[in-house]
Amino acid sequence: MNNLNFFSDYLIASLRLAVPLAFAALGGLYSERSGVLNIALEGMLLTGAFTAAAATFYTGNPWLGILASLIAGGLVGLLHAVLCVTLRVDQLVSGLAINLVAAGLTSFLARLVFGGSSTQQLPGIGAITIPGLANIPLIGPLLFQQDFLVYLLFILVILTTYILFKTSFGLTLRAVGESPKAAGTAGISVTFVCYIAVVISGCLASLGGAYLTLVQVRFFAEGMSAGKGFIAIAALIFGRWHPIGSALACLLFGATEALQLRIQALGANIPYQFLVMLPYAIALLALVGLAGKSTPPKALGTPYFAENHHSD
Amino acid sequence: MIATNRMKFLLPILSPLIAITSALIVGAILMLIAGANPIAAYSILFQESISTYFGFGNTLTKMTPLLFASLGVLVALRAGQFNIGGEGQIYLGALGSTLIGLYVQGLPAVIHIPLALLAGFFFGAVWGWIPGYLKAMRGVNEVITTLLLNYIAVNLVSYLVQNPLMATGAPSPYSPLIAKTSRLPIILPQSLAHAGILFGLIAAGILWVLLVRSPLGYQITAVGFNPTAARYAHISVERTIMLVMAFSGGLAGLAGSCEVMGLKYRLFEQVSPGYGFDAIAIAFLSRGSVVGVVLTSLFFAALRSGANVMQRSAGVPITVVYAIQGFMVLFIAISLAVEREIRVKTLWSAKV
Amino acid sequence: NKPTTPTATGGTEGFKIAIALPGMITDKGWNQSGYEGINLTKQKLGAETAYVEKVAQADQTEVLTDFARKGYNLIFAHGGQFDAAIEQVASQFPNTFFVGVNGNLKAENIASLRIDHLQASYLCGIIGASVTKSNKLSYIAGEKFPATEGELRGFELGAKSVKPNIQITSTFTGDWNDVAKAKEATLALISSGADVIYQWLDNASAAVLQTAGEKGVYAFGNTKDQLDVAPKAVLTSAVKRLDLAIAYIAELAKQKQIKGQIYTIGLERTDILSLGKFGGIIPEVVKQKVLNAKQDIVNKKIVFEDCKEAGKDTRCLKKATV
Amino acid sequence: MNYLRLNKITKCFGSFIANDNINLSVASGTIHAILGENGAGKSTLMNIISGLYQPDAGEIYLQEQPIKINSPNEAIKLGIGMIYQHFMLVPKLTVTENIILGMEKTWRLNLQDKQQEIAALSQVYGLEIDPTAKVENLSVGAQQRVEILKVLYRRAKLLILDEPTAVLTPPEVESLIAILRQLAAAGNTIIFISHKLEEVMNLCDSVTVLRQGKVVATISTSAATPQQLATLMVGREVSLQLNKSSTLPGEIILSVQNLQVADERNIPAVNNVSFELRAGEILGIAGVDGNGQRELADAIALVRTIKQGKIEFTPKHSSVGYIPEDRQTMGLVLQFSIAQNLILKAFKYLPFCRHFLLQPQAIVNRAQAAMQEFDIRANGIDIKVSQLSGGNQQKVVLARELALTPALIIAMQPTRGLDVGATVAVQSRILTERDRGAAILYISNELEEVMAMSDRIAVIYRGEFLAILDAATAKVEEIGFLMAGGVNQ
Ligand SMILES: Nc1ncnc2c1ncn2[C@@H]1O[C@H](COP(=O)(O)OP(=O)(O)OP(=O)(O)O)[C@@H](O)[C@H]1O
Ligand SMILES: Nc1ncnc2c1ncn2[C@@H]1O[C@H](COP(=O)(O)OP(=O)(O)OP(=O)(O)O)[C@@H](O)[C@H]1O
Ligand SMILES: [Mg+2]
Ligand SMILES: [Mg+2]
Repeated sequence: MNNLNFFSDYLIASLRLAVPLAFAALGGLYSERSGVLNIALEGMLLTGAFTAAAATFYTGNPWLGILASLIAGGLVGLLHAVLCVTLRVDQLVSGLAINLVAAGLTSFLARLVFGGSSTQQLPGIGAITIPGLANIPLIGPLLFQQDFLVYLLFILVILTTYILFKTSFGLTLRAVGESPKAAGTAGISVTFVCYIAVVISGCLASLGGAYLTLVQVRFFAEGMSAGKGFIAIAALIFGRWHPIGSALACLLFGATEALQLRIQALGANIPYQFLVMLPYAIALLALVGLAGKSTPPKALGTPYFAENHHSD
Repeated sequence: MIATNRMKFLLPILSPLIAITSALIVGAILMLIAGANPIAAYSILFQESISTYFGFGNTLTKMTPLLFASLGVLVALRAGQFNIGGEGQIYLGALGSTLIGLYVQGLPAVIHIPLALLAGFFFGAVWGWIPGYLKAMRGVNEVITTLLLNYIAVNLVSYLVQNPLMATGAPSPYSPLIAKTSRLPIILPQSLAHAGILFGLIAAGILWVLLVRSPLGYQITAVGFNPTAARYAHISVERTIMLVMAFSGGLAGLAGSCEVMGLKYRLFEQVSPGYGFDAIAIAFLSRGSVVGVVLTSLFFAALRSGANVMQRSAGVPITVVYAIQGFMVLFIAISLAVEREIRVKTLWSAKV
Repeated sequence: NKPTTPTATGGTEGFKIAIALPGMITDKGWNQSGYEGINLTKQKLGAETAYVEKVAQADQTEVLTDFARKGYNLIFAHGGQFDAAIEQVASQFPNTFFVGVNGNLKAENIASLRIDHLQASYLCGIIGASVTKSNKLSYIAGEKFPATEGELRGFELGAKSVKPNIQITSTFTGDWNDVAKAKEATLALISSGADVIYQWLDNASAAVLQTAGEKGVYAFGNTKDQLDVAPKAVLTSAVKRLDLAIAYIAELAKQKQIKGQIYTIGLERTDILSLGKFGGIIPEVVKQKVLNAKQDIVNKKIVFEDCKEAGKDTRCLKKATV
Repeated sequence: MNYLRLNKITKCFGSFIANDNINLSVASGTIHAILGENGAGKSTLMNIISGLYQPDAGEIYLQEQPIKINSPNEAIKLGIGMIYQHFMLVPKLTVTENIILGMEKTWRLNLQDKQQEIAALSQVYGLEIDPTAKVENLSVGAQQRVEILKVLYRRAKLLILDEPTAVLTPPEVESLIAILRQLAAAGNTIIFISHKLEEVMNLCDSVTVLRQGKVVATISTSAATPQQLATLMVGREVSLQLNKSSTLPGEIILSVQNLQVADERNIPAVNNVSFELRAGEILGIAGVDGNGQRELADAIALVRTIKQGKIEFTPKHSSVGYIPEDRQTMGLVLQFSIAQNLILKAFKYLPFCRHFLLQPQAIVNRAQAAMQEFDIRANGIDIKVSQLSGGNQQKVVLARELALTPALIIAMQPTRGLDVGATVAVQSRILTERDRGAAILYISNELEEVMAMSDRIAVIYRGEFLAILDAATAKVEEIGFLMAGGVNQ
């Protein structure tokens, strides 16, 4: 067994496991930075996974699959926005309800769409190798021999950081999430900003789903999001609602998951349940160790009424 | 004026009815697509969840864990804490009661049952206290810690029932039967409905008194509304949060206890099929009211048990059942929001 | 408007069969095979059937009771995890027959239907050990319970019968639904040097086989003949026709021949437990060796006995050398 | 020419009419004051002009053109800028970010450029500010400057300032007044709301008085006296005079030695403070906001741990009444009713709690008595305090804190934002407590108030007492000089 290869494999696996989480966490970031709680990430991931698979299945073109998942995710985001922002439904309940509906509908439709051929391998999107750079040991395969969605993720993490802190949209977004009232009196349409943010949130989270079905597994299975949306929320909080922090938190989850799978693979004599819980335990310890005081955007979870004096 | 008054009266009944009907209509469409008969399905749903003896028994059985867990969420919410960890606390509670049921023998039921319940409460409380402590003393966000502790609890119980606690010869990981004296009696003969629901209702009653009539409830509510003002009034916010989180976890733990002591009589791998998450929806839909929680958990239980029967007896695919449940929650949440809006508007226009 | 008279004989007319499944009927594995079984009985016996999928453990008792109360004569509970609930329910319904698939119970009205997973995985172990280059085999499943442990044990015994020092590792993902994690687990196994993988993963099995194909290692199909999923990677499949097994038990029940016993079905019922098509790379010698071993098992020249090893109950190989 | 004219503006909240048929004209280039008691409807009216609220009836004319203002954004476009009573700043953002918020039309923010622009703007108007500072770290005075800059940055022609001076120190008020004059001279029109009649008389050209949502008078300030305005506001004769009797201080109640206290960020906020306070004595603490007053008050009230030094009460365990700086976040649970707020400190004890249960009757009795005694105006004891006006909220705090006849009272900014009537009511009540024999620590950044109330005055600067003076002989100039950090000669 080649140690370098093993290690390089490990890094790549960590990244692969982190990618869907990071897309979802990044999605959650837009929504929550605008003050709208997003427990619906799980449902959005699942929707993205299903629509990407279904569209690819019909058309044979994974790019259309990605497009479809973006649209579907955006629509789920729109639904969440209508519920939370316009109808002022409790944001937590809205998210939970969307998760339930998504779980039911995607399974229902999957049985209609895929029928007997549900595990037939879909045409995926292949890796794009960046010549030269890809040959660097360790780093090369990790960073320069990935598929489109991973590059997109790298770009999105940086872009989101830039947008959030260097653009007027980002400034608006942060202001709305911190103090919608102040933002409103400064001439910003709080409702509009929340809508945009939550729709973006749906699009990004569903890209995470598309990654699952078009890159990682290459077919759709019912319930395949398997709690990743919740882990993404944990990562988002852990990363203190910062794009890079959240992405790193996802990477921590990915890395411990990959690690525990490797410990099992190497035949360590530890009951597997303890290994399966490792990522969560490590996250918990890290949170405690870092004295992880993580304050959410101030207006998170509270609907905005323009004509209200005190938020009670 | 009269019209608005009647409106005010009808609204709380009308709006959930509209919501439920809409969800059922969406469900009917899905059923038709899937080739099932919606009318047959719905009559079964209704009959089996409320109007038949055994169906009602099933509903009560489901209501027990939902009630306990959502009371737990509710208490935490009162103090401004989001306890997403009901699931894990249920597992721990189940474990606690199992240990007493298995390893303490020879007690009369009047002692054994309370002792086992107490153990369940205690185990759940510990699992709730940890995030409470971290939040109060270290400022760690409780949403994430309770969430992470869920996964740890589930795997911990899985390990235990597969190794030290596994019954000999079992083809699947579960513990031996707990002592007869630690089992909750059946309250509707022949059905599955056990005394857990009575304990649940008693707990709801106690909680109501605690929250509405006791100084502790006042203190919890004050901390939930405005921790700064509470601190200025010499209330220990930290202690209150830890106490409430432990209490919240303890209540969820009792949900697990009842599953073990009243339903399965042993510890098993999948103690909760998501009761902890349903509980969050229940508590939020009830808007902090204990009575609301009792009614909403009854509704959720009826839905869950009725939905199971729809699948069994009318061939409705589980996927449709899930979708209907989702739409129910969604539409009820919407109806509550719309109702609130209407109420505010009529109130405002009433005297202009 | 005739009053319905309860038929004490329970004639063939009103024969009703139900099955409770722990997972989704579309999982291409365990649950789907149970679902297909019940459909088969409907076709073959004209029985009235019903099924429930995704039965949570908390709902098992309710589901079984409800089926029994609704007058189902034969109820399959598809998975060992139902045993506890069967035990709880069966005594209340003496006229209903309960069958625990993979279970371990027998009583007046309880039977268990078991596929001897270990026999097939033993054969796969022989093949695996014969083709491995790294001398490292692995087993992967969603959860650890006696059936998966049994299968792992058979795989190990088979492999060690060829190469006593071969290394076998196992991975459990802890979640049958998490297809992506299952695939990562496979990659982790491959990266740690394993080049033959035996999987029991239902939904995720296709992903495992495809991955093996991509990475140039070998794998076994499970439950269904999965050679077509990844023709280059799949060595063969442990084909378990649970549908036929269920139909077989149903037929016994209908003919009132079913007994409260454990029905263990092994390789002797070629229609139910067998190896699937062989992949192209298996040398003829190995094929022959496997077929011989299979014959030995059928002829009881090779038996697997209960035994203790390292303090744990398991099963050991006993060759009846004549 | 009228720059702004309101015609029959009406606004209701539910059944409550906050603005009733309001007519108002503001001439171009003038400074127009709006006066009225707490809850008279001033802020509501201004929120209508700034687009935050929509009127139920009536029209708005800007330069005699009828306009509709559907959102704050439209108001901004029309050149209307408002400085809200409760600041509309985002604490987590920097000064620059707050100022340009909502104005930036380009995608990329060029913060560096913007910072320079804002530095230049602040220079022009003499509003000293660090453009890169986070707003949450600024003193209220500085936050006020940010609000003004925000309006100026938007090139507002009509400026509305809702109680801008409530949180400013005297020098800051001076400079604000200078700026407003300068702006008016440059042709801007200004609406100015304040409860301080002196300021209104001093700054404004004309004044409109509101009472219970209605306009009761519009007059020119040159033709009015403060007494007359107060009478118009309240609807009856009011005394603006405080009756402070002279008493002899009794025994020492509080003794503080070498006190050192840190703030939230663990930076020392109070240093080496020592003093004694006697029964029947008011020690005023004058100082610019943010010089350690809050930390000092918190420490003495035992809600903040001290780093060093000693705080001694005689008699031991004597009760302390604390009126904290911010009634809405520290003093009250806004979602609680008046009755519930009144027992916030005593709910565990008799008579409110007996046999482990709260005693509703005792609570009701207490609330009714308190509403009577403190003249808390509300529709009953079950009204949420969030629905009370600031003055009445303050009276609830007062009623609770004085309930146990405390030996020591700490009052921090107790009249901030209150109307004249409420101010006098609160101050007289505190004087009554002094006469009863309570020792009182009176903290305020309004110099005149401190001078009027205190027997001795301590000046706090950067967490230290620069001097403790006798109120009878102290000079305003001297204290003002010390408050700015000057050293006593
Ligand atoms: N959002 C609201 N909802 C309901 N009622 C309101 C609301 N805002 C104000 N009110 C009512 O309108 C009245 C006028 O309030 P407003 O804020 O205009 O008073 P104000 O004159 O600015 O008082 P102050 O001097 O204390 O600032 C209040 O007494 C209150 O009852
Ligand atoms: N949701 C509401 N319902 C009813 N009245 C309200 C509501 N929100 C605010 N008010 C009332 O509006 C009035 C003005 O509120 P505001 O916050 O301006 O208080 P205030 O009297 O100016 O006190 P301060 O200036 O000290 O904060 C108060 O009487 C307040 O109680
Ligand atoms: Mg006001
Ligand atoms: Mg005010």
